[in-house]
Amino acid sequence: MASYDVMPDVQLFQPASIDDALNLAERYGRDGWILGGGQDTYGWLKDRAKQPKAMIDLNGIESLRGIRQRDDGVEIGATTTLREIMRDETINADYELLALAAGRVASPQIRNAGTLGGNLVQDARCWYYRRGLACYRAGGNICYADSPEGMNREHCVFGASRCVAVSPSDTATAMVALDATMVVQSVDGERQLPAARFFKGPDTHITQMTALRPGEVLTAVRLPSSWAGSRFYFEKVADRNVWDFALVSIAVALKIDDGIVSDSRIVCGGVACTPHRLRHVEKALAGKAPGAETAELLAPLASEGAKPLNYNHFKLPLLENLLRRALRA
Amino acid sequence: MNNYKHIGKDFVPPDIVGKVTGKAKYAEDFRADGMVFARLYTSPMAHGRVIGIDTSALEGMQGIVGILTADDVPAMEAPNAAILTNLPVYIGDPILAVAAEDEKTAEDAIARIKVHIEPLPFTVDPLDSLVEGGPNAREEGNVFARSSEGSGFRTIKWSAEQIADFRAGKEPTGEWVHEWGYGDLEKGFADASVVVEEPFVTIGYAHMSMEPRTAMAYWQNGSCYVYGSAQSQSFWIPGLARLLGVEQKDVVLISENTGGGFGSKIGAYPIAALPGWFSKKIGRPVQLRITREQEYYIGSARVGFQGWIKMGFATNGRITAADVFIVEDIGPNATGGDGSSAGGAISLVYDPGAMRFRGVPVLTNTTPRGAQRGPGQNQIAAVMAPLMDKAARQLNIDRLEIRRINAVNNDTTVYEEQEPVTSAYMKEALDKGADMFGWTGKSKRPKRDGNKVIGLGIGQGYHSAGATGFDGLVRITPDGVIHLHSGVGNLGTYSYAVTTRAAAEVLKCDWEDCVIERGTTEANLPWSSYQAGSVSIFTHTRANYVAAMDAVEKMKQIAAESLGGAASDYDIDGKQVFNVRNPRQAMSYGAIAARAIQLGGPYSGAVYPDDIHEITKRSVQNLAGSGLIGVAKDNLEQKGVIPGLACAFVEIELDLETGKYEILDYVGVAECGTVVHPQGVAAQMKGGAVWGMGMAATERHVYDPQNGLPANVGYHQCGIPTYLDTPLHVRTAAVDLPDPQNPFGARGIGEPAMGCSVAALMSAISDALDGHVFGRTPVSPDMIINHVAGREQSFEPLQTNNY
Amino acid sequence: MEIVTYKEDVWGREVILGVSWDLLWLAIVVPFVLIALHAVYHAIRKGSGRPSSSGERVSRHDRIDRLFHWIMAVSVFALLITGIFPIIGLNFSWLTLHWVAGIVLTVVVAFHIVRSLFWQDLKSMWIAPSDLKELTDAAHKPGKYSLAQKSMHAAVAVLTLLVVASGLVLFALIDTPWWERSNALSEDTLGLVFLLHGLSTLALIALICLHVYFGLRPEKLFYLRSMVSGWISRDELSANHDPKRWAPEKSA
Amino acid sequence: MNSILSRRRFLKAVIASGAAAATHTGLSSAVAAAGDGSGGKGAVERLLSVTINGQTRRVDVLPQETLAYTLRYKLGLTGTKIGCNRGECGACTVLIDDIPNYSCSTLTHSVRSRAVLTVEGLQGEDGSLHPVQQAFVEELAPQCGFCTPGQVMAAVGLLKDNPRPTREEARLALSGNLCRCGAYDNYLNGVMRAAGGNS
Repeated sequence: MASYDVMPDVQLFQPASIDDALNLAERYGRDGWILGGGQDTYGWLKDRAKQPKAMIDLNGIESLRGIRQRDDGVEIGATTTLREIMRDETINADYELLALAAGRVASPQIRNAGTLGGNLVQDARCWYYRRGLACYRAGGNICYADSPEGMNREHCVFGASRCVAVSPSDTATAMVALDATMVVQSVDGERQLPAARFFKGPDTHITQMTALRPGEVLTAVRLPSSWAGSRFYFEKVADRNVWDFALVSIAVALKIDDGIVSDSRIVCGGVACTPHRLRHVEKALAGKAPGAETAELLAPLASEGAKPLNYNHFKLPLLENLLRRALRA
Repeated sequence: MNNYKHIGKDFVPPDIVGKVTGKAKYAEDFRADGMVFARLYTSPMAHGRVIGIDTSALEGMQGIVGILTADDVPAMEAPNAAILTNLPVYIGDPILAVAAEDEKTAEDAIARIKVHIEPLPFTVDPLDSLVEGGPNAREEGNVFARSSEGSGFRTIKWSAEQIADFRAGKEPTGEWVHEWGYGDLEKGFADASVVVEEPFVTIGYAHMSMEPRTAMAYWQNGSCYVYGSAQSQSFWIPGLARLLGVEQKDVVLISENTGGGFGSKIGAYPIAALPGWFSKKIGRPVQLRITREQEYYIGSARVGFQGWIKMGFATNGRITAADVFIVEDIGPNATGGDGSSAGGAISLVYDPGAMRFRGVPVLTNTTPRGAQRGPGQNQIAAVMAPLMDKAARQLNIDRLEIRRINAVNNDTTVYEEQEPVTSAYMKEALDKGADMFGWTGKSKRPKRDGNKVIGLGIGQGYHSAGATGFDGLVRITPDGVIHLHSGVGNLGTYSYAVTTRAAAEVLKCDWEDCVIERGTTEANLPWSSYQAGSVSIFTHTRANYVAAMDAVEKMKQIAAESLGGAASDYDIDGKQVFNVRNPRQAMSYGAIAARAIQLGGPYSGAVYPDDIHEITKRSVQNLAGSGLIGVAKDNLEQKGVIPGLACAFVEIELDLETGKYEILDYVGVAECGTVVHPQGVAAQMKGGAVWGMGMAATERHVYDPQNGLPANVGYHQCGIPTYLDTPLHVRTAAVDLPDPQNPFGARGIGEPAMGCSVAALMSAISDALDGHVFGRTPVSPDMIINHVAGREQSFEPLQTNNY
Repeated sequence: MEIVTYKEDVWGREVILGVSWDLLWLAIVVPFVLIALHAVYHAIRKGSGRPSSSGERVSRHDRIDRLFHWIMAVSVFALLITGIFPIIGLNFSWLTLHWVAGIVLTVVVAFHIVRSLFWQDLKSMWIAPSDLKELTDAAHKPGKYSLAQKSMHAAVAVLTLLVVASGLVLFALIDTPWWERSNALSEDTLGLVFLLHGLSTLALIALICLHVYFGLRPEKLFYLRSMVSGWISRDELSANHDPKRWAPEKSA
Repeated sequence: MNSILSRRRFLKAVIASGAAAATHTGLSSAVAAAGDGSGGKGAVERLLSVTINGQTRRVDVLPQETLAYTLRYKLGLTGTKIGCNRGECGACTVLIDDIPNYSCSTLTHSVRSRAVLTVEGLQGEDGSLHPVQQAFVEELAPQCGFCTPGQVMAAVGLLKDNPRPTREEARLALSGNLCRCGAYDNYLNGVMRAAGGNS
C-alpha cells in the first residue's frame, strides 16, 4: 500500500448548465465523480483509493447555488457552501438547527469551500476503509473493523450489517430532523426523497451512503415550513473541536404547544451507518414537558437496542447524556 | 536586575520576516537545474522480507528517470534504521524510490511497481512480545539494550502469569535489563507512612512536525550539497557524511529553516541521505518530498511506557522511597532510552530519599521511536502528578505543599551517582506560579456545578539543559561588521540567534553592527551541539562567550601593538578599543580588523587553537585573512547536572456528560536561570503547554494487533491540538535567577515547558474526578465517560497502542 | 470473460475475491439454449401416444418426500432471490433472509440424507452401468428413476452440498444471534470459499432451469403431478418403467 | 564565498526552468488525462489565466491540478506550504475572493475567474509588511514558521471580513490552521494587535 499525495490523471468537466452536468453524469456513470466543494474528493483521488475517469464540477452552475424562499419552506442549492448557510438570515431565523450543524463541520476553510450537497453525500470515515482496503464497503468480502481485536472506537452501535462504519455528516442529522426533502436529478428527470430515505445503511447499500444511483445528482434540499422556528438543539462531541468527526452528535427539533411537546424529531450522528432517529423516544416524549425530569426519564431509552463493538460502548452513555442535555435545554 | 545590553532583551530575529512573508526557504522550496522529483515506496507489512521487485510495468513510461533500491545504498547494522531496506520492520519502512520529471509521474511509477514481500511475525504491543510464545519484532530478538558496557539484541520472555500479575498492578517479576538506584529502598518504604502503588501506560505518538521532511541533493565538484530539514546544523555533518559515505569536508548542508523537529531531526536521519545517493546514481539533482502519511511513518515517535511505580511518603509529605519499573516500547530500531531518563527525572524533580529504576526496552513493529520533547521526563511527569495528589490527599497535605517540600533546590543531589545540580529553584517557581494562578483562592472555590466539575492541577517538568565543550567563532571585518558564526540549527526556537547575542554582549556592540552567519556549511560555521535536549542556550552562550572573549583579548593585543602599552591597558566599548588611561588613544573595530589581517597568525585565523573541532578548523581556514578571528572551545568549568525546570498550574472545567474539558486558566513558570530572550522563553512555555495538552488528551499511536495496521497516519487522526482545544489565553512567567555555571546565568527550557503541562492536566483531571487515577495517557473523552458511567474501560489493563 | 475476481488483501497482496458475476448470464443463457434444442428435437421426432393417467394408481412419492422436495425448492428459490438480486442491483435487506433460508435448506438436506440412507432404497437412485442401456436401447426401461432423473439428482446433490457447505462456512463468519463475527479465515481462504459458493450457485441456477423445464415437459408432466399428489397411473408406469425393476404398491 | 554566490545564481536561474520542466512533462501526462471523454461539453482548457496577487498569469494547468501545486511548482510561489496536502493543517491557506481556502484542496481550474491572494502578495510596494505580518513579527508569533503563511492568510481573511474581531472570534477564524509548535497564543496576540486592539 504505497502512499500518494499528488492528484493523478483525471478528466475535469466544468459544465455551466445542469443539463450538461446530468448528461456527463449519465455518460460516465460510476466512472464519474460529482464535484462539489471537493473536500471529500481530493483525498480519495490523491490516495488513488478511488479512481474515477472524470470529475464533474457543479460549481459553475448558478441554479445549484443559493438559498431560495418557497411557499412551503426554503430550498437550498446543493453547491451552497456551509459558510453561506451559517451566515444566512433565513436559515438562522427559521432553521437554526442547520446553521448550528453546519457550523460544527470540520474547519473554517473546509466550511468555506465545502458544500451542503457534498457534506450530505460524503463517504464513510472508517479508517480501514479510508486506508483503501478492499473491505465490504469497497466491494470486498470482509470487514476489518468489526473483528475480534479491531480498532473500532469510532464505529457504529446501531444498524450494522457486515459494515460497521458510521454516517460522518453533521448536516445529515439536521436534514432528517427537519424532514427535509432531497431533490435528485438525472437525465431521466427529477425524483424527491425524504431525507430519512436518502441515507442508506449497509444492509441495503453496503458500498454507498445514499440512495443516489449512478448518473444521479443531488441538486437541492427543501426544508418544509412545518419545522420552521421550532425549538432546536444541536450538539456534537468529538475528540478535537476542529476537523474531527462526531463521536456522537444529536440534532433535535421540538414543537411545543403551551409547554408540552406535541411533535419532535431526535436524530443522532456517529452511532449508526445513517442518521439514527430515536422514534421510540419521540413517541415517549409526546405530551410531556421538556425539562430535567423528562430528560432523566427518557435518557435511558436512547441506547436501547445498541450493539457496541470492542472499543465503542462509551457511545451508549454518551448518547444518553446528549439526549438528556437536549431535553433539559 | 542586570544591566546587559542584549541578554534579557527582546529583539527581532533575522529570519522571522522571511517566515511571515513566505520568503523563508525550507528544504522543499529549493530547486536546482535539471532537478527531478523522487517518491518513496514503503512497506505495507509490519515485518517482512522483500523477495522480489517487479518494475517491468515501467518500461516505456515517459518521464521516469531512475529507481533506487536497497542494493544501491549502504546497509545499516541492525537495529539501526536503513535508508532503504529489503527487510522492512514496520509499515512505512522505505523499500525503494523512483525519480521522475515530476511528482505525479513518479507516483504513477510507484503505483505500477510490484513488490513481493514474505510476511514475518510482528508485534505492536511490548507485552504481546514479552509473553512466552509471543512474536519477536525482529529476527534477532525482542529486546535491544543500549549501554556503555555494550549494546545488543536479547530475547526475553515472561511467563503468562508474570504478564497477568503485571497487568493486575502487581510489581513486575519478569526479567529486566537496565537497573540503577541509590539509598536504602527497603528502609525508605519502612519509614513511609503512606505508600502509593500504581501501574501506568503512556502511549507513544508521532512527532508530526509541520514540514514533512524533505531533502534535495546534488553533487558539485566532489561535494554533496544537501538541502535538508535539519534540527541541528553543524552537528548534522558527521552523521550525514557517514550516511553518504564521504568525508565531512565533502558535505555541504543547507538548512536555512526547518519546519519543526521536536527531537525527530536532531542528527542526520537516513532518508536525508537518499537524494544524495539517488543523485549520484542518475547524475541529476534529486528532491525527495515525502507525504504526510510517510512523515508519520518515518518521522519518528515518542517511546511508549507500560510501567509500575511505588512511592513512600513520610507524614510531612517528603518522599522516602521510589521504585519504578518501565517496559519501553522502543519501536523496531531500538531508539529511545526514555525509561532511564524517566527514572532520572523522578530522582531530580521529587528527590526521593532512596530509589530504584528497572527497565526493559522491547522492540515493536510500530514506527521508529526517537527523542521527543522531554523523552522520558515528560511521560513520567504525567504519571507522577496524580500520584503526588493521591499521596497529598491521604496525608491530608495541600497538593502545592507536597510539591514544595520535595522541590529540587541548590542542595539536591540527583541520579544514581547523587551528583549536585548547578542550581535549581523549583520552590520559587511553584510559589511564583501559585501566586499568579491564585492557587489558594481557587482551591477554596466550590468544584461542582451540575454536570460541570472544576479540576485544578499542578505539574512539574524537567530536562537536563546544557552541555559543554563546543566551539564559538566570531569575526570582525575591516568594514567594522561583526560576523557571528552560528552552527546552531534553526528549528524555530531562535536559539541560533539568541546564543550569538552572548558574543555581541561581550563585544559591547550594537545588534545592528552584527551579522549572523548561518544556515549553510559554506557560511563557515563552528562545531555545535545538537539543537535538542534544551541545551542550546546554556551551551552556546558559553561557546559564543569564549569566542568573543578571545576576540576581545586579540583586539587589545593589536591595539597595544599599534598604539603602544600593554594589552591590559586597553578596554573596549562603542566599537572601539581604547586605552583606559587615555581614551583618545583608540582604534575602531574596523581598523583593528584590518590590522589583524596584516598581522596574520592567530589574529587573522591563520593560526588557531588545537582543541577546536575539525569542522571549526575548516571554517577558520576558509575565513583566515578576512578579518579578526575570535575562536575558542568552551573549556569553562562545568560540574554537576544542569537542570531546566518548569511548573504549571491549570484550571479545567470538565463536563461529566461528554468527557470533554475546557482549560479555563493556564499558568506556566520557567526556571531556566537568567532569561536571555523573554519572548523566546514565553514562546517555548506556550508551545510546550500545547504539546502537553495534546499528550494529555488526544495524541497516541493506534495499531490493529491483528494485521499491524496503524490507524493514526494522518494529521487528522493524530489529534494534534487545535486553537479550539487550547486555552484562549496562556500565561507564562520565569523565575529568572542566574545559574552560576553560565557566564550569563542561562539554562534551557524547551522540554520542561511540556512536561509541566501534561502533568498539570493529568493532575487536574484526577482532581475533577475525586482523585481517580487513570494511570494512562492520553485520557480521551471515552475513558472519562466510561469512568463516570461506572463502566469498564474498553481496553485491557496496560494495553498500549490502542483506542 | 474472467471467471475469478481478485482484490488486494490487508497487506496489498493479490488474493481471490470470489466468482465473477458476469458469469450469471452464462448460467441462464446456456440452459435455455439446451432447452430450445431439446424442445425442437422433440417436436420433430413424433413421440408415441401419451399413456392414460386414468385407471389404477400406484404410489411414487411418499408425502414426506414430496414435502421435502417442495420445502427444498422454496428455500432454494429464496436463497437465489436474496443472493442474486442485490448483485444485479435490486437492493434490499437480504442477509438475514438469506441465511435463514440457508438454514432451512441445510436442515431438509440433512433430513433427506439420513432418510435416504436408512429408510429408503438408496439403490433406486444409484447410477448403475446397466442404466446406460437406456441411451441406446429404447426398449430398455428404467426402474423407479430414469438415468436422466438419476443424473439430474446426482448433479443437484453434489452442487447443493457444495453451496451448503461453503454457505455454512460464510455463515460462521457473520454476526448471528448466537455468535459474533470473526475474521477466522485468512483472506485468501475466504476468497476461495466465496468462489466455491459462487460457482456452485451459478451451476445450480443452470441445473434448476433444466429441472424446471423437464418437470414441465407435457410427456413428463405426470412426474410433476406425482411430486404433488404422489401417484402415477399403471399406464404411465408401464410406459416409462420396467415393472420388474420397480414394482410400487397400489396408492390409496 | 565564491561558491555561495555561484550557487545563489544557479538556484535563481532555476525556479523558472524547474517550473518549465514540470510544465513540459505536464503535457505528456495531460494527453493521458484528456485521452478519455474529453471534448465533452464543459471540458476544461489546459491553458488558462489566473489572477494571483493582482497579476494575471498564463499557465499550463493539468485538469486535476491543485492550486497549491500550481503555485509552488508552476509559478515558483513557494511561500504557500504543503503540510499535509489533505486539508488537515492549513499551511497552504490562501485567499480566494478574500475567503480563506486550502489551496491543496482547490482545483486551479476552479479559480479561473477569481482573485487569488497568497502570502507573497501582502507586502506593500515599498516592501512594508502587512499589519498582520508586522504584528506577528512583534509578537514573535512564528516558531518554526512552516504554518505561518497559512496563519497569516487566515488572519488577513478574518480582518477583511471583520476588522475588529474579539479574541474568541479570532480564535474561531484561525482554527483551521494547525501550529505544531503550539504558538496559538502568540498568533492570537498578533491578530489582536493587527486589529488595533491590545493583545
